[in-house]
Amino acid sequence: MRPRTHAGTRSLGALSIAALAAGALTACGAQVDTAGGEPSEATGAGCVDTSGDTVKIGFLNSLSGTMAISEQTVHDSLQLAASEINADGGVLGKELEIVTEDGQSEPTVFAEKATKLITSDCVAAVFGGWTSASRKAMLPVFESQDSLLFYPVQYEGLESSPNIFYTGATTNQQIVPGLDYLAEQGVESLFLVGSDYVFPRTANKIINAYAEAHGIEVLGEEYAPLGHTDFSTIVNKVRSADADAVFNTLNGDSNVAFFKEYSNAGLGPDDMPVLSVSIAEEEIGGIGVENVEGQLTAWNYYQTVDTPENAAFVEAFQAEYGADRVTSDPMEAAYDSLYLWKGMVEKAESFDVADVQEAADGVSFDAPEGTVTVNGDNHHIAKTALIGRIGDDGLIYTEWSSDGPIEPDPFLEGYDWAEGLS
Amino acid sequence: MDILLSQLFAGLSLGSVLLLAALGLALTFGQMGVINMAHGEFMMAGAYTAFVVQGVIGSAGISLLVALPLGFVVGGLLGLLLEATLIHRMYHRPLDTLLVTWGVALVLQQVARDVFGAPNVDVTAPEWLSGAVTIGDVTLPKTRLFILTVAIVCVATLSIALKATPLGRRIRAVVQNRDLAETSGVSSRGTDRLTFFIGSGLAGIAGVALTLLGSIGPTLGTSYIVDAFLVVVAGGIGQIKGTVIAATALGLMQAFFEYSTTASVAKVLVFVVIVAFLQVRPQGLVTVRTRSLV
Amino acid sequence: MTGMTDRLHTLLAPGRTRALAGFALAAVLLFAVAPVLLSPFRLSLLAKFLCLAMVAVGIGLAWGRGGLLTLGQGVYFGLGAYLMAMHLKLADAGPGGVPDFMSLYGTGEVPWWWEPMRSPAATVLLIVLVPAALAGLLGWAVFTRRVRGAYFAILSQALAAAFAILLIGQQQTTGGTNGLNGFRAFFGYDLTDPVNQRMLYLIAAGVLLLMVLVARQLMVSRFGELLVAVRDAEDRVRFLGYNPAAVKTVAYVVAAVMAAVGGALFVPIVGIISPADVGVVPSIGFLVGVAIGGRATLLGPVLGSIAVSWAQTSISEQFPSGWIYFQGALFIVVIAFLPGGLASLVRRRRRRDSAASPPAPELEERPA
Amino acid sequence: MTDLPTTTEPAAIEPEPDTTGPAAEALLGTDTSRFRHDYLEVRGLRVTFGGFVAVRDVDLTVTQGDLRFLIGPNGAGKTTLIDAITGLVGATGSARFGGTELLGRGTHRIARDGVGRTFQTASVFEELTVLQNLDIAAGARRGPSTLLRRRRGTPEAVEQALELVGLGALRDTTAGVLAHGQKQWLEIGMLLVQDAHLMLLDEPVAGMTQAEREATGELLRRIGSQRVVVVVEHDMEFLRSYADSVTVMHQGRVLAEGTVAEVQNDPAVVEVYLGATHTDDEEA
Repeated sequence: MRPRTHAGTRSLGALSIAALAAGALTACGAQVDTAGGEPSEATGAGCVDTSGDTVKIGFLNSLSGTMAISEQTVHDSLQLAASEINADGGVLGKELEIVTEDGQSEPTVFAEKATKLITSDCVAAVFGGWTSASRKAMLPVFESQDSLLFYPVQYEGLESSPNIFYTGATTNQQIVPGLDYLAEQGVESLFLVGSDYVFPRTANKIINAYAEAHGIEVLGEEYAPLGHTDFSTIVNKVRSADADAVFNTLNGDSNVAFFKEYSNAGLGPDDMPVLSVSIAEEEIGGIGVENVEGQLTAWNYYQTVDTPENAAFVEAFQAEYGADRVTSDPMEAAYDSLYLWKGMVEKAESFDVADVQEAADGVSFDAPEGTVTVNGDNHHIAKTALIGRIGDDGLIYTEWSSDGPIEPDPFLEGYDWAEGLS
Repeated sequence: MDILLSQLFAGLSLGSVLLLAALGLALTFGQMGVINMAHGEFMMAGAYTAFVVQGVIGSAGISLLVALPLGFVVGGLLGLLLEATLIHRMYHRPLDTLLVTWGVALVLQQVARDVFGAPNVDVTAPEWLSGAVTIGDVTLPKTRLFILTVAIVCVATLSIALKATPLGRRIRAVVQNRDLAETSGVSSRGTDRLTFFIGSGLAGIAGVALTLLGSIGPTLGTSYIVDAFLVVVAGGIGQIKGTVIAATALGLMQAFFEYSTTASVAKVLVFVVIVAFLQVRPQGLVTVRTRSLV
Repeated sequence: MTGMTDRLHTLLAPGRTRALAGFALAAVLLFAVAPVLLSPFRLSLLAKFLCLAMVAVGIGLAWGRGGLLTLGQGVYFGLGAYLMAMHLKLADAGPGGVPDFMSLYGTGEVPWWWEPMRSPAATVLLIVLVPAALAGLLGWAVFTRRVRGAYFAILSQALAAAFAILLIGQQQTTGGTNGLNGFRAFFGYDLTDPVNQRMLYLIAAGVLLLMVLVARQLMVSRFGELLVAVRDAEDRVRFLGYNPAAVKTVAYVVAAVMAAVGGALFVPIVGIISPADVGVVPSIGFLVGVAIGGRATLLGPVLGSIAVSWAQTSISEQFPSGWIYFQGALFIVVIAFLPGGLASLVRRRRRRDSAASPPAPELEERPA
Repeated sequence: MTDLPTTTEPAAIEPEPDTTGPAAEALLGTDTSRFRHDYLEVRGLRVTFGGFVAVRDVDLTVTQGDLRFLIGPNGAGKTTLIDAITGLVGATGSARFGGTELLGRGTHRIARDGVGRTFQTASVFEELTVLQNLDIAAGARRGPSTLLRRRRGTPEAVEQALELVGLGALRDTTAGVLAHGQKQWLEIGMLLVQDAHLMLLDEPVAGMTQAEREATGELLRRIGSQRVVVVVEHDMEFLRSYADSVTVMHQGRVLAEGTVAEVQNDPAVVEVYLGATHTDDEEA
């Protein structure tokens, strides 16, 4: 990994000397040599202090900017989990000390703040991130600093890092079951609508491959720029294609504009159902229940899931943040992530990154969604897929569920039709 | 053929949305030279007004009709406040108004986030606007027809007000020659305030109308502000006519480009067309020639 | 007697020694003090701020001196950054290799316009040439048609919006919203190595100082005087037989190249470039520091930009939403009430003892 | 002078005024023969804004040595005429100077052909010093390498102009703080170093004190003997003192032309001036 540290330093120095005032640099060059003789492995997780009664962990969510809408909710449920754990005696007897940083909805800020949390605050693990861009930006940081990130949102798969635990769904736990469900319902043609970024593009690649293998016709594939607000043209295209169903990977505000247009144009779940993978309970209020009632979603958790753990989770969450608040899949996945980390640490009896990685395999947690288990190979979580239908109260009710938890398969290696996708 | 008509309507409808967003700017930027980046946030304020009104009144059918004039007043008052505190000292620095109002926009967005919460909220469309009118195979959503109507009414009212009322004559007089108007006894301070009030109020109306189409959140305005300015610039300042034509043309272009390519490409293409167009006509579509150094 | 004092004044007072001293002080601070005092994390943060400050130097020249309110510097920053990022991706992939994201999300083939970036020399060249060519073409076209003031500002903003949308839409070749990231090496040197990170900081500091020197030379030269003249009375300059479009284009191109170089260095230091760093909002963000520091001064934009970046990082650590209010308030207060920026406070004091002063910060041209 | 200026041959060049110092001599009197046959010839010039005709079929000839004043009520088209000649607004017809057609060319190219103008509101570069103002005016033909270097010393022409317009002591003063009259002089100085052979001055003495007017008048007279000068002016007393000939414009047309006395007695002119209040349209 570090082929030519010393030579590198000197040559880079020479390079800058060529460009700059030589005197100032020569002085510094010497300094750099002494300071940087040994590249230290220990700048990262090595500085985690576990000697006291507390241990620091970092929460890194966008609390400002466009993504604050979604990420604030994740932050709330992380806080809930942390206070529950602390009330219950902490982790390995140490109280959790939370360091909160704001990702400001910008990937570069996520990278910067992740570095800060790891190297300056010396946290044992970081929880957060939402967009793929923010995760991609943080990944090199966690790998080079050898620290841990718990990422709580369903995503496009095709990734696996020893330093990241993915507690949301990968594609074979959300997209593929969604398609299975539609195929089961006799859907023979699909129209794909998505925002123009990595998740929808990748999801639609998978959908196309699946459709080809299963005799489903894809009648159209449309992308709208993030934040796009005028969907009349796209809805016109959807209408004239007249598919059996629409697979919707739109993100954020665009869903509101899309569904308002969709229902205003007289389309509804009866003539052309829409299966969405980015609309959770949290978003339904903003879209307006009347516009999405009866439409389908694919997730691993709904507020209505009937488990004792969920009842307790919803109750605790609403007690903390208000009875009008709803819980959603990413919030639950974030809540789980803290407990899963706790499980790993307690199994390893150590906060050390390598020990935690070692212990991760098989750690499970009786989550609100049901029991989830960490896959030690790819650091994803075995989860049950749930197809839901949006009710008139704005909550989502399970319509169909997979036969037990699905093992995560981020590269879709277990699916013949997906060959060549990654 | 049907799809052609559908797209034609989609374009006109998008044009009417852009027109609503740009009409107020045509006054404040076109007539007064103030580059108000907070115009989008005034729209947002209008949208939240609709949300609050619905919460108070409850009935969706009436609340929309109440929210429209109320949105005008809310937007207008915000504009008035902005004019009185900041803008009035900056008429000789048009470019600086852009930056100041951008700061105002940032603050207003965060205020909305702190007051109404980060998640988007929804305004229910009234019963009489749900569904669509179908002519042959062409479907025209009623909400879009309504917005088209609102836009037409706003343009008509504004042009009549500018042309036929003493108030409008005062506005035009000050715009055309501030010094002359002042020596003729027109209070330019008062007229400035009034113009800004009306321009910002129109943003409020646009915001209320937009609740029928999209989400209501703190960043509602930012999605429209760049387009709205382009409409005014392409239309040429000083005349409502240019703004109307430019908004319609932009809407149609976006709709047809989007139909034949993708939404992203269409947006880029529209920008390119406008830049190219301004090469041909740097002063926009409709210009009022003055002797001053343009 | 008076002649002597005058000569002394021209030698000493109007900036020459002061500038030299300031420059030396800056060099000492950047090269000697900061690396000792700051932790590696803070140092690479500072390196990032320095990259943003490079954009500010260019804006100070184009906007402060030239009156060109460019709301689209993100485009040039992004061009430089993406060109550099493309090179780093290709270099990581090895000779003939395909960058990881292309095989994951794209066709698995490197598009033709990526190929030149396999060569380090071509990359460095293109980082300067591409933005210069684009700014030159665009500037010349727009300025000869006398698109100016607010029109220019709005056009440049639309350009930034279009550029960001374009980048997002071409995911298979630009990485879309994810942008380009995960670089391992910078011209062959391991980026995770703290020593190399420190060298990157030193390079950024050196390049910034170099840019300040270039900007200073342009400002004190006849061109600089002409630029101010164009800003304040473009038509008057035209009636003297100059083509103001040429003057403006030069300033615009210089600003574009500075932004591009800033972007190019930003990439190895921060480790990522994405459309979120080049669109409308970051483009306006570049102006904050410039306005606050003093747009028409030499060092104002640099110091202002660094101060604002620093404030953003430290304030948002304490109060997440506080930063937004703070930034908004700064913009409002400084521009409305202190258009010359903080530098004008300093100058006001200085003016008493210095007869000849450099051009004071200006107000914008009056509307037509 | 009984001849109408349109038909006058260039008058014999007077010897340099005795008041002239060496600077004026250097700047104004260097090569009189070079400019001997310079004249401005405007034929059928027409400017329209939308449907409104601001300048209508104007013919005008001004020769070197004939200090021409252009008068008329507000909106008569005087400034628009100057705008057209200097390329600021589009026009049809013809305007030739020194054998070159000016119409249809870029403003800065017209300026390089030796046409200079001032503006109603003194427009100097307020942020720059007097010296910098003049230096810029003198430098339109500088190459990039000169431009990118710092100014060292003062170009000779600039030095002479400083002396001529009496701003030598104020050379390092910011132009913005000059008194109004000084700004007007600076503008004239800029025209001189710019080497303009056709000078179009828009109300050069507006707002000046009596003493300043006289000084300006003398200056214009000296310049007028060497270059083609057209002055737009409202001040009748100033006009009577210094004008060689006068052109009266009204509603975009040339109403009358001749010596001061001729024009003053022209009934059409008298009527326009007495009835000026109700024909006074707003500016085009």
